[in-house]
Amino acid sequence: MATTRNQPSARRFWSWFIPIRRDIGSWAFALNRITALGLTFYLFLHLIVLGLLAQGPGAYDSFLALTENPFIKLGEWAVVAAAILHGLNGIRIVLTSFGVGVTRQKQLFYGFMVIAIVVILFFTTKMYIG
Amino acid sequence: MSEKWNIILRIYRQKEGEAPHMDNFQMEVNPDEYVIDAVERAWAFHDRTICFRHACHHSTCGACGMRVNGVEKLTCITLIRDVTYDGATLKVEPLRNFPVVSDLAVDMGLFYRKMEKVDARAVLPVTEAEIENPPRKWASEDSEYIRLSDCIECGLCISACPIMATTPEYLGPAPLAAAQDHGIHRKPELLSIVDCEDGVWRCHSAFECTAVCPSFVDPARRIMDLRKQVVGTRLSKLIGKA
Amino acid sequence: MSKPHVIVIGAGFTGVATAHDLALRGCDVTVVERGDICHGTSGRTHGLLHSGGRYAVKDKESAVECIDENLILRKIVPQVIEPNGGLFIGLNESDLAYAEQFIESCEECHIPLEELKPQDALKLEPNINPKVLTAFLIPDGTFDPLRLALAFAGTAKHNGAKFRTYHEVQGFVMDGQGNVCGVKVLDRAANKTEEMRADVVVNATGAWSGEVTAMAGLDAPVKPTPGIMVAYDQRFVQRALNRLNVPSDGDIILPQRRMVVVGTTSYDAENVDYIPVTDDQIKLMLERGSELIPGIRNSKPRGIYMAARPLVGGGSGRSMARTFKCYDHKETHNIDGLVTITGGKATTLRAMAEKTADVVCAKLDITTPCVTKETPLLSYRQYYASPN
Amino acid sequence: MSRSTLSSPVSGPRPGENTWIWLIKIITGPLLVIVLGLHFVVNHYLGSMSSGLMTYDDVIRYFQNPIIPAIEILFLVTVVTHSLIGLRGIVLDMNPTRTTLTIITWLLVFLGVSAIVYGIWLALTIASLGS
Repeated sequence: MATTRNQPSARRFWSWFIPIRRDIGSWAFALNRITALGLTFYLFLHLIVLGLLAQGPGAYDSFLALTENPFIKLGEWAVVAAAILHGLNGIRIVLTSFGVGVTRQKQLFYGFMVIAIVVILFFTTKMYIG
Repeated sequence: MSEKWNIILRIYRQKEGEAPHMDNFQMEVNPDEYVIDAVERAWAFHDRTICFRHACHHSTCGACGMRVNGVEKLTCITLIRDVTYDGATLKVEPLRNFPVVSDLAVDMGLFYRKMEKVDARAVLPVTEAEIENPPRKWASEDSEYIRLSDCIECGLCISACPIMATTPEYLGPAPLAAAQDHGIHRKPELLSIVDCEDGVWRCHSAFECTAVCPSFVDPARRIMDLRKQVVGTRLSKLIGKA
Repeated sequence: MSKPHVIVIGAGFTGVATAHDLALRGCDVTVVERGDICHGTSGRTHGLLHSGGRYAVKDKESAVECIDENLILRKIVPQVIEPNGGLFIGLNESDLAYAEQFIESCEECHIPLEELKPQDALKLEPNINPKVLTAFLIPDGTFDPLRLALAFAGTAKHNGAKFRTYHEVQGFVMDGQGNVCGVKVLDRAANKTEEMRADVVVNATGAWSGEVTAMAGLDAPVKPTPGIMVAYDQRFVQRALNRLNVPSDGDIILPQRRMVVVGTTSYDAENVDYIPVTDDQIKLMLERGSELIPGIRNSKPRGIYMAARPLVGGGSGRSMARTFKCYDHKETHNIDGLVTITGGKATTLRAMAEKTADVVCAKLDITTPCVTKETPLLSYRQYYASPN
Repeated sequence: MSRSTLSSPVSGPRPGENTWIWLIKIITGPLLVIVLGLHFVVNHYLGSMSSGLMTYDDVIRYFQNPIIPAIEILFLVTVVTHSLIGLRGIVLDMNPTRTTLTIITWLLVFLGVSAIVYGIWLALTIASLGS
């Protein structure tokens, strides 16, 4: 007699990415998932692009010129940022999974995010001003 | 001393075969009352068709879990003062990830069946090691007293867990925490139940369950500990074989 | 010959226990409840597995019922009980004066009792009032209200009983001769009404039994007598704590999970559907409770609630007997097919069910005896194991 | 797709995940942080371009020392394993049917293996270009 509304269903997977009124852990989970998808996409793009190396200097170096294009550069910045965020959050998950700091997982997350921002700023200056 | 607030109690309504909608009830409440009292008064004086589940009114039975303003709460110990203010609305919806029987009442049958599958302990010795360390100081340490376990099977963690929202097959925080409470070494048959696709490996460390747990169970931490137990058991089995 | 069909109205302690007993005696039982299990008074008890000590002096009949049932429940449903015993403590002269009568009455009701010297009591329970003058160990205990009911309901369901929750009885179906042969029910989850036929209808609605019998034009002498209970967020004691005096307000403190529950008061009420909690009663609980356990003053309330006891018979409040009554309305009002059971304590739910089932079986000339005394109940989760 | 769980019994343990898959993901994770850190440094410091990126010749020269292709291949294997196991975890959260899961698992394995083979071939060819 109960309806099937409100039940677990994978159709509402976008709810992972909008953890409003949820705890910091869910934001970390959403952040981790978005960065993971981005990085995996970049990984295979990166492999294909490096294939140009095999076709000799002309193809590769001309592609390199593209990195001056602001959009591509921004894309690369996003990849760097995503890698740092995902990496540090991953460390938090590894630590808590083995019981280290599991009672202070929030502080761990905030701490890692501060480090992430510092490192990202460093790379940003390196990429844009350096 | 009893202050009076005028609030709008906004309740999720749904009868079988009808589309769900929200009903508003203008109510005068005492802010030091609990949310369940407001819901019960809405039933008693405003609309007798409101269905909701409640029993003990002091967080020992686990029947009155609902989402209050979007966050899972035990409505019997949630003061109205803590979740709204004078002249505002108080939105009450059923828990997520459970089939809705009607309005605020959900069917927690599958969740209880999962607790039964891991044979969750209903009563345990008072001096059993507490999750916190140093363990809470009980009145008399060396006693052999028995108390009801911390987990009151209220389902808040099931509603809050993002992974529970993906599949009904996932065991969920409370059953996994109950498995950890047993310990794989004490109950080896739990290994195959928790070391699987619907067990400890689906948890993605959102820690939502611990954020909403009203009864000191800290399921997230227990899941992490359970993972260590499973990895330890699997490795020792592997090394044992090698 | 198909099994006789019995409808039980109300899924509180009495209703689920009666369903369990009748299912064991070969009846086809349907429990009809407007809310869910323990929706009424049963849920909002403080959870005292009564040893009868509190009523030994003034209400021996219900005291004996309590101690017998206390020992049975510990055997048949241990997984919902904190069996840590109880303590009666005397704090002033009038308490000491009461001790004499208390010992005699307990022995008379065969309630096991052991007097403790104050320092021994303080050793067992360090958080009680240090000014304790005398103390008695007694076999009290506490239970989880919902799970006690679910254990009975789960076992009943396992033995074939069906549960229709969120079904509200709106009237009786009468046959030609003015006898009850069914109930008119509103399925509140689907907003549909239906009629259910039965050989016997049992009215086990406790404090609401007056309202239900009124639907058949009768009145049941039940007097809803509410009492307040306040739960605090620390487990100060392992045992149930009682004040050694004539039963009065705020003289019971019970441990439950990581809390203590302070109870209770006793006064008359008209509207049973909603009984407001009043500030003066909350203060009274804090005051009286901190006499027994001073530590309560610096703990926080975690749930304050009111529950209406279904007391039967004359008088009011404290003076009323705590025993239970079972009426076969064939004898009382010459209306066949309706039996009302009300009164009693939470602890005596099995005995109330046995008596009701005896009356129902007599009407249906079923001879199988009651076996609930020695039938262990299944896990309370069994109620959810087999869907309806 | 979500049927009512009103009467559904608790299903048997489904074998889609186990300790080893998780352990590999958890071990490759921190390993990646180290190797990726190295990779960032190399990409943004040793290159001759102003942004530090490496031109074609930089790459060839960089690959002469045989340890470099070894590190790059190790990096490739870890990152592909880690990301595809993670991706499979996300697919699991879509509650796939058994057949969908098996198909996707084999697809991911195929994708992973071909990426690794391609990467190794690429690294070796670049290393050989130099000589």
